[in-house]
Amino acid sequence: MSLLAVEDLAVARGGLRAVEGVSFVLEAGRALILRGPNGIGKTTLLRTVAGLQPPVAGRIIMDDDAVAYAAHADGLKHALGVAENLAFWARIFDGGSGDGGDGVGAVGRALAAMDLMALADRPAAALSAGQKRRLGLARLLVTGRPLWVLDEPTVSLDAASVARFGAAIRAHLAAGGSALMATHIDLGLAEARDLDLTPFRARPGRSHRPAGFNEAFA
Amino acid sequence: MIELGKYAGTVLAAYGISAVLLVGLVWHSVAANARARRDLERQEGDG
Amino acid sequence: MLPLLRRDLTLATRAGGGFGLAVAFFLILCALVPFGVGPDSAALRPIAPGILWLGALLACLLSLDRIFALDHEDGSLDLLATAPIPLEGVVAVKALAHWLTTGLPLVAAAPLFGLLLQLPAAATPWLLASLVIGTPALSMLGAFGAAITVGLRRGGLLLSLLVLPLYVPTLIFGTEAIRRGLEGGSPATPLLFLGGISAAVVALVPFAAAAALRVNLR
Amino acid sequence: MSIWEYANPVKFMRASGAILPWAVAGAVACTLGGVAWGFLTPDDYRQGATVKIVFLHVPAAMMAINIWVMMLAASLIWLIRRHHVSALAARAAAPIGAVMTLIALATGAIWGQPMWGTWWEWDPRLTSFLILFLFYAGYIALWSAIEDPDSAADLTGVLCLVGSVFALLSRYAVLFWNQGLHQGASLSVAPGERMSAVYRYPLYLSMLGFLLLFLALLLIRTRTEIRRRRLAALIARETRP
Repeated sequence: MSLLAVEDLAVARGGLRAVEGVSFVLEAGRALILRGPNGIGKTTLLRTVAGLQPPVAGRIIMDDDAVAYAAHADGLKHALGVAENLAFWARIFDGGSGDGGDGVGAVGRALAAMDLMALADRPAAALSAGQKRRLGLARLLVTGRPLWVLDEPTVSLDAASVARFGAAIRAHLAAGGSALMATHIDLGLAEARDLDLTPFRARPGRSHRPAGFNEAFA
Repeated sequence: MIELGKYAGTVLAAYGISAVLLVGLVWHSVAANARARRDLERQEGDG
Repeated sequence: MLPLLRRDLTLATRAGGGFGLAVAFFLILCALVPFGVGPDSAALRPIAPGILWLGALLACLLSLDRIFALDHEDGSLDLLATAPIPLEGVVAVKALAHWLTTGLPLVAAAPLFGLLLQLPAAATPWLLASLVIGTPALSMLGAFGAAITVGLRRGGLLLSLLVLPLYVPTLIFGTEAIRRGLEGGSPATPLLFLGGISAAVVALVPFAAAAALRVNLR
Repeated sequence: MSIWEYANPVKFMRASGAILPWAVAGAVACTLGGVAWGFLTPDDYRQGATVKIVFLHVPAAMMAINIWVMMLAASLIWLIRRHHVSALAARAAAPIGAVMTLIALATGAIWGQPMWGTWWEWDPRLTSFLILFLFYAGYIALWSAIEDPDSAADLTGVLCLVGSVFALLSRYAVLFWNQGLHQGASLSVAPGERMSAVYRYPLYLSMLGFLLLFLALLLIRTRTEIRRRRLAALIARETRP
């Protein structure tokens, strides 16, 4: 069963197509790691799959409400505590799986998985950068969404945390989820496949549907 | 010369202000257009 | 959507949330007016309804940019956009939270500050009625302005320039209701218009604001 | 020519280039002719020489409203059909509309000084034009505040839509608020007459002149916007990674 199928996708940044003609299928239990030089359009592609911006061309086939997105900003509120932050997202995403929708069980499991139990009552403002990152990634666990879309998830994590995050992804894949990510670090995932975006770099002036002003007028 | 009577100041002020505003608008439009054309030609000349 | 409302109310009332600033600003404004126009009761009385409405309107304006800017900065807005809540719902809830934390306290404070401005006692019910009916429109239109300017670095001043002209009908009908109530006329007509504007704004503006948010997210 | 492969801007540049001289000639002839003719009309029996202001005030006020309507139409075309030139035309029209509103406000205030005895009267029509000017100001400010042209076009389009509703709403609210003392369109040389032909024809010519003036300026300014966009697009392509 495929969780995500992308057909002939073109995405644009700043009114210019970044990559085009991208096609892939992501099966349940598999991960796909996007590779390519800076600025090729990995972030843009991930945001497009997450539904934050429309594709210029092509199709993205997946279920509604399948994506949990995590990027550079963790969406944390400094005035709230660690557990409070997580409980909020758990309630927004309707509590993960099988705990009556109040999200407490899922929050506890997510805190344990990212080794944040000892910090549960701290305000998020008191966390270090790496701890904030871990809290941001713990949010993925409480969404209950099968498809994780991750943009550089390991930024500011130390080696132990990277290993812990790798374990969390492996558990997610083993449970039938999948992950699409852009990362420079090797997470040691046997289930992962690489996709180099370099061959898909958009060539200027080939499309008949301009992606924006910068294409329509150049 | 046309006789404007006691309203001469009023009428001339209205015409004067309108003329200033319109001339300003036309001048701005034409100048901006000339500048845009020059910049574009320089860029296309380089490329 | 309830968790989002609860979180926004919590954030507004915790330290650094700025709760009460709007009322304090309202008080200062009402206290400054007599210094500007003189201490004469006969001069203050006729302008009191207008000053109170203007004060409430400006106090409301102060906190508008916080509606989306904070969530945009920390990435929450991206995550909310991928959550199972429609973006229109997010806009409506955030405008409601703004009204509960800013509009409602202003309404409650207005009769008290009316005493400072020699507002006749007979006008107080009309002041309360017009503010209660009118301020939801102020919050929702403010959310629209905030959605349009959310990505801009110096959006505050522009936000005022965009939103204040939209406030004209609300202000006119709001003060007109008090004026007619005082003069023994029928304040029902302006109050009906005010209610109509608020209802239409609350029903329709979330769509425009959500469209603006989607543009700013991509 | 290879770079101008998208038809719309190219076609627009070609067509507007052909129309522009005629529009400019017509605008100059009709505006100067209409306004000069209006200046030479006889005095109104009630308003005296101030009637001459009408030949500026009425066409400017008419254009102030019509230009906003044109911007609304252009914004809708952009939002629905994604026609890039349309968005740029809306942007190009806004400053013209703002200046027309200013002329209507200034001539209205100057005309009101001897009539009402004050420079500014919170008359519903003057007030409505002041509010319209604020909408123009907000629209122009929003265009220049957003760097990304695609976002700017979308956001100003949404603002134009919402602003149109509220401009109309404000018009009725202002009428409700103050019934006003604005001069109706009843100019005449002798009492009792409807607007006399002496005033009607120069007024028509002047209106036509303002319309053509708007058209000419709109073409020039839209061409400016297209050139700027094209320059930005060329630079964006050079600097792309």
